[in-house]
Amino acid sequence: MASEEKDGTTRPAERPLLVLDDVYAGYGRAAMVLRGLSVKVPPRTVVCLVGPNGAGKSTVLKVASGLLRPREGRVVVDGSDVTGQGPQQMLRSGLAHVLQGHSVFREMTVEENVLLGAYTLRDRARIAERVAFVQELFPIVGERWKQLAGLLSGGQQKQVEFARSLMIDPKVVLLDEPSMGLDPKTTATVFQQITRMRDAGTAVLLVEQNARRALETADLGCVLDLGRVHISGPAAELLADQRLSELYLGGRPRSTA
Amino acid sequence: MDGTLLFQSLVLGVLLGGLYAILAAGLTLYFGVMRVVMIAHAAFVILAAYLAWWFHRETGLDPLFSMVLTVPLFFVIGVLIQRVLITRLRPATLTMMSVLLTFAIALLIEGLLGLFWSGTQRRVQLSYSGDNFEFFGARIAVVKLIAFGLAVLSLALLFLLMKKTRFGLALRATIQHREAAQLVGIRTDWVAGIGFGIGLATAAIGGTALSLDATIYPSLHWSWIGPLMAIIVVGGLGSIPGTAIAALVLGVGQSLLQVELGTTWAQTLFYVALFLTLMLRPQGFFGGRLAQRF
Amino acid sequence: SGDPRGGDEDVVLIGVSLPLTGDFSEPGKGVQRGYEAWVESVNRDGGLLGRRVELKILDDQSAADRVVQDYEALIALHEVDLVFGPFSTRLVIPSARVAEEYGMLFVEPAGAANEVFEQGFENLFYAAPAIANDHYDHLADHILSLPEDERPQTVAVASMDDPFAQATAYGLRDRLREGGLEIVVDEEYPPNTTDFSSIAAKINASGADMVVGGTQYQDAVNIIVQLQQLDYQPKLAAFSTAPTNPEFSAAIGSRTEGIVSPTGYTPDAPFPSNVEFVELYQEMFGTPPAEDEANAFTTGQVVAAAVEAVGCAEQGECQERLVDWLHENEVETIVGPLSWDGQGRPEGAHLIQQYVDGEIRIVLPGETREAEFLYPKPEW
Amino acid sequence: MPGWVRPAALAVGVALVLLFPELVPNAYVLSAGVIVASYACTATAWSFMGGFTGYVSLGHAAFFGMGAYGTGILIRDLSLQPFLAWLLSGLIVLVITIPVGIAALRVRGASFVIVSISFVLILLLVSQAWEAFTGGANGLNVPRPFADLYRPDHHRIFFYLFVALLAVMLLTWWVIDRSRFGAGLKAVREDEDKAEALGVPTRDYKLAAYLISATFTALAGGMYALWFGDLDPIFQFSILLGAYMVLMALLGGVRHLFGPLVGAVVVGSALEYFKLEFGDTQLHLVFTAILLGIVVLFMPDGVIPAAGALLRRFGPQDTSIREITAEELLERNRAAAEREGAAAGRGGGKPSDGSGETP
Amino acid sequence: MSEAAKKPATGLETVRLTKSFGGVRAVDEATVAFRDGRINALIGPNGSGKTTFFNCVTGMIKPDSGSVLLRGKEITGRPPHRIARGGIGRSFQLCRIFPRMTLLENLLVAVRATGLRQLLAPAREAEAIERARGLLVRVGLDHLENAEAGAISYGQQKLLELAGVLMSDPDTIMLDEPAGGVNPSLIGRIGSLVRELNAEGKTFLIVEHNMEMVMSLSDHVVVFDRGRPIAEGPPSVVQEDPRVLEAYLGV
Ligand SMILES: Nc1ncnc2c1ncn2[C@@H]1O[C@H](COP(=O)(O)OP(=O)(O)OP(=O)(O)O)[C@@H](O)[C@H]1O
Ligand SMILES: Nc1ncnc2c1ncn2[C@@H]1O[C@H](COP(=O)(O)OP(=O)(O)OP(=O)(O)O)[C@@H](O)[C@H]1O
Ligand SMILES: [Mg+2]
Ligand SMILES: [Mg+2]
Repeated sequence: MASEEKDGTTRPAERPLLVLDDVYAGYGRAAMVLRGLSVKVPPRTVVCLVGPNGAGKSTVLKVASGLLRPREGRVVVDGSDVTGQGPQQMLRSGLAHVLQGHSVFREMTVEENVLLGAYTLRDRARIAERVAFVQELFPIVGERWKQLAGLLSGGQQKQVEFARSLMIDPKVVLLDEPSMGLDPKTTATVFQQITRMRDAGTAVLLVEQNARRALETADLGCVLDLGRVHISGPAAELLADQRLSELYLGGRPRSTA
Repeated sequence: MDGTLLFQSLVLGVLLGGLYAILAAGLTLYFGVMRVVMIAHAAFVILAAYLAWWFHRETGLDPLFSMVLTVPLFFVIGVLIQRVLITRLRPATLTMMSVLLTFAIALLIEGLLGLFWSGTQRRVQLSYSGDNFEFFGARIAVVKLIAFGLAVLSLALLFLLMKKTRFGLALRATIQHREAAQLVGIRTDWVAGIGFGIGLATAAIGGTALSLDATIYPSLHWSWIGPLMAIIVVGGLGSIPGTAIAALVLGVGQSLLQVELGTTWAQTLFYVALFLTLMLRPQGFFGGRLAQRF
Repeated sequence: SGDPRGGDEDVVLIGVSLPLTGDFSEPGKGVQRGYEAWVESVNRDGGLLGRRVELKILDDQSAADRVVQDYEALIALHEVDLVFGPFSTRLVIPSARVAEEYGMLFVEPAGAANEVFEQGFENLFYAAPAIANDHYDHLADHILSLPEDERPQTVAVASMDDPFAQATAYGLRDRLREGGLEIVVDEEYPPNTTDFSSIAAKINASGADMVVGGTQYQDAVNIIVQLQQLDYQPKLAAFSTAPTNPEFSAAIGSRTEGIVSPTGYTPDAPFPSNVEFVELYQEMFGTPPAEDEANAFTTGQVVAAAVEAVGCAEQGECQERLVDWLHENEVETIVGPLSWDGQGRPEGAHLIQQYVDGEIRIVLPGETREAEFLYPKPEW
Repeated sequence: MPGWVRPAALAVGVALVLLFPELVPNAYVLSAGVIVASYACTATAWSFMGGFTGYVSLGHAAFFGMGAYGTGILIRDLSLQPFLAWLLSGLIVLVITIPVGIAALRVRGASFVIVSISFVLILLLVSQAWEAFTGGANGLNVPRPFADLYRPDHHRIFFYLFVALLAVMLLTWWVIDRSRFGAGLKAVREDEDKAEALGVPTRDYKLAAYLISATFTALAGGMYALWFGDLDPIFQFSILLGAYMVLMALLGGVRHLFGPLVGAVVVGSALEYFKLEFGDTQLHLVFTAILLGIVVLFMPDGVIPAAGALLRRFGPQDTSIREITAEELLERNRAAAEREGAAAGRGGGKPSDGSGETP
Repeated sequence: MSEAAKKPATGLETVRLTKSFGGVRAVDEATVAFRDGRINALIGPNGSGKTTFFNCVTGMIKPDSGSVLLRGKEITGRPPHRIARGGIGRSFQLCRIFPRMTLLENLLVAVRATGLRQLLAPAREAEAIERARGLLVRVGLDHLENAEAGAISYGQQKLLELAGVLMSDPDTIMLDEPAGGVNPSLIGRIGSLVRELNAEGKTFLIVEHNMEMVMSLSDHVVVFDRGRPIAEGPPSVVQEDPRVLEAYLGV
């Protein structure tokens, strides 16, 4: 796929921070989910993965963050081959992953949840600074600081999760449907943060079902189907493609009625 | 009941409660925090008591010194059990299957104890086993006081470890959402293993304390596991202070009831308390998390 | 494994199930040693009816369901010629039923409680001098013979909830109560009790002059230690079974002095077969035999007497003849001559032993005593 | 597998079971057969609760013991005909289980395990302490229903009685397993709250399963009492007995009709063998432990499913992902939509701008 | 009389429904009515009490005060299964399926049964299987019929849950974020499915943050904020309401 293009602001042909090369992966004895998948995420870029349910998007992120070992293929982070390493090593190589669905620590307080986001950090001042930042970004986090996270509403939990992932500054961020369950206002905040991270030099691999919105934010887009990248290209081009819209982005609003 | 007997029973109850507390502390750690129902905990306690007895018989040294060996040994065994066995269980059925798996471990320990040291009842023969001193008209046995002291000390350590260290945080996170914990950089397999090791280390301490003033035999653990389970439920699963308070209350209660009702009926106190707790306050009386939901 | 018969017709195979593990393993092993000593002695003398004797021992783990399966296996699977009884009243009743229903003679060394003899068994014989309720008869006689002001006035009783243990303690308790002593504590605890501090506290608080324990083994050790911890000093302390166990003095340490216990047996008894038995036992195991060992040996003697008299030892009709013979005859044993009533009760009494100068000695009744009865007992 | 295999296997199995008393070499093996049959009854009875609803009870020995003691006490105190006493005692346990079940089923998961363990421990204490009623530690003697039988004949009769009881249980199990009631119970096993939201009256269903399970266990216990004759608190109300039920059911596979039965045959014979061969040491405990450990770790669904999985390993791999792309799918759906055209038109005809009414 | 008959009947109604958790008033004296036969939407910012409202209505939580009425009949505080049998089906926001059953079995469980005869009737009856397969096709999961539900993707689980609710054939269908995590092309199909069922007479109550879906699908929208309704009306009206713009859409 194309890695060096578009958006005149970024310099071309920068070395990608995350590369998945011809990856095959699957769960247990079931059939392979990813079959020869390749993705590259350059720095200062948001790559958006879209595709039908069950296409393997989450699986891609799991392989990238080391939660799932690929059966074949390579995972490269910032130039070094990290295939088969576990999540802790991946995190050390500068890669963070926010899971799909709900992954707060339900029986721990919001405070503990957020501080666990900084588990690898030792610098107290920095942690305090970050805490202040996420509390401001998501007011609910500050308001419910001492409450058990599992008692928050669905969307509030997602906010805590996102806040948790903002505690560190990774080189590569994998986001699995960060906007799911969030109200429109908060969704906007989340997408702002994604842009901010991108602008700070982070490579973002974003999976979204809110595909229009995501592609509007993203630089590059990949359409995943049957465990392979089906089509990829600049996000704007994908958005413009009538047929793709119909297939994967739900057509135009009201057009199905 | 006259005053001295009442006070004597009270004193005995407090001392007994201390022992209950340390024996139950590990159990609440696995159960409340790690969601493993560790039926074999009492078996490990008895194993530790056997090792203390054996150590004393072989070396002639005070059985308390056996802890130098048993505490690290149990820690390692705990880590291994978690890393080799418990991790193999499916998360969906962890609670149920852990009951059966640890039941098997309990049987295994019982069987091996019987194999090596026979079913005979054993008792450490200490020169000071009958020593006692007066305390406001009651008598306190030296051995019981030592056991009580050990319990208090190790409970305090355990509490600090869980509440004040990063380890405690990491352990709880690991149990609640393993993948998410991995993704914030926690080495989940080691954390869970070490948590288990610590639980078993308390069994080593508790077992040694027990061995000072009790008779042991391989199947003894069955008579301990019931009361210990009741204590951790009443105290609130996962809550160490809760466990300590429940242990003291039930220990004193048992001690006092025994005078009026006799030992058999007095033992039902634990189960009555257990049922009442689950009916009225499933989260336990002294904090801790909801007992009924897993 | 492997069938020890191996088609060998020259062997008399005797089946036993014993609690080698579990709650009763301590006495169970004693019984095993007694049986082994008896086999050794019989074989040295040329066997039974000229055939060598072999034992087939199974472990019932002190469990009733096991003991039944064991006798079932011994009789139906291993096809033993004779069976001996197991240990403990609890186990004797179910196993006696198996033997009864297979028509086997059942001589047993341990089922001493009254219940055993009330089940209507016709093939059962208890091979010891007295049933449990009568164990303390000599002690009761002695206490009641003391002048009023020297007697203990108050008695504390604690007994394990076990037919045998209770029978011994309650036999004494009832006689003392009839004799006018006051029972100030009467406690009962289940066999799996581990914490005796409350019982001890209660006994201590009552300040009873005398403490009676209906005990097996470990419970006695525990009660005594707990009483010591409370600094309770009775004038008389009697515990069944435990003090006669060779491990007892090691467990209590130097503080056994004056503790009393009934026994059906003493190694020093003058009966001729006993002298031989003690010698043989010493040779085999290096220690003098205790009561359980002796009862087991007695069991062997009783069965041997019947077999030799009737002239057969196999399953089937022979067993009936053995039973009939025992009902009608007296047998000379290491505990003296034994005879039984219709239910298999022996008709005798136990001796009373006491730790005197660190040794357990017979102190009652007067004619057989090896030492003076220590009363009041020294502090422990 | 051809269609005739199942019925044929079943017929052979039934014939073997019925002929068993005639085939055994001696009365001991027959008595072991009675024990295994009683185990099969208890394990199957257990799986009505543990299998369907996933509520693992380690305390089913409580019902076994109550059934046994109930039978004995009814015969002793009311001089009832033994089998009448047996049925009545099953009924009494059923009644007692109603309040117990309502209380115990308020908690789930591990707490339920604890409650079940405590239930059996309480009954142990009560049966020991309430001497006047239960005979305490002296035990309780249950008179033989058939007087003066030679022991092997006694075993033979009871073998058939246990098998008949087992047949009733298996039939009940089969009916429930394929019913909507069974489906509701299985939903409880997976996610109780969700099941409730779908309209499954979870509490009533659980209670019903618990009652069936308890009553059958009690009937097995009562039968055992009539066969065995001597009851003792420590052995009737033991956790180990409850654990054996779980082990057997689990080993065979709780989701299969014959799972607990297979488990009981395997474990029951193994236990009997271990105890006979290694009974003089504690090795039999070690063997039991290892067996349990292997089952839990390597075949948590039991031998029957494990065997099935092994067979399937040689078959084709399962697929779970769609083998057509979204594009092809769209075409297919389009075609389908066109076919349904008219009907869809009626449905879609409703004004969707919602301007029709104001509240 | 005839006037009332013409108007769509008020189906689900709450009167001053209140539920607080500690200090948080999750639902605060909410008085709302949803008419039968409509597609109603319930929107509001995160934490505004929508899910709690659902839980109170379906009996999963006991409200502190106030009442829930279904066609005029009080159902407050009834156990969830009774409410479900009364014809209210719901899905969960944090999707709940039976993970160790196949997709088909998941649906078969949802068949309602009452009375002993029905209870003991076989669960895998041909008619039910037929219906279940039909639903699986409609949510695009037919190829996974025999897969274990725990092994399908997050979005697929949401679809399965939706199918399960439909399978139980309730009159009133309450969906908590049915579109969350679902592919946009499928959202369209779910929309037409909802409309179709609505035409057959089903009432819907949908909580959703996907504005496109809410606006295109619903007849009536209720907006929640801090546990109480702040606006309601047809989508086009609500969309313009300044309070809604302020509190929810954040523009
Ligand atoms: N734990 C698992 N075990 C077995 N198969 C799985 C597992 N998780 C996912 N799958 C299968 O892998 C495929 C891809 O799943 P994945 O979660 O990657 O999809 P996705 O693209 O993220 O879908 P969604 O948009 O619904 O989240 C699916 O077909 C699913 O059935
Ligand atoms: N069990 C509980 N204990 C304590 N507080 C709770 C509990 N459940 C919900 N809350 C609180 O009640 C409020 C409403 O939560 P609810 O889940 O109903 O919100 P919601 O409208 O569904 O939000 P979302 O759009 O994020 O799903 C929240 O502030 C939440 O923290
Ligand atoms: Mg996904
Ligand atoms: Mg919600």
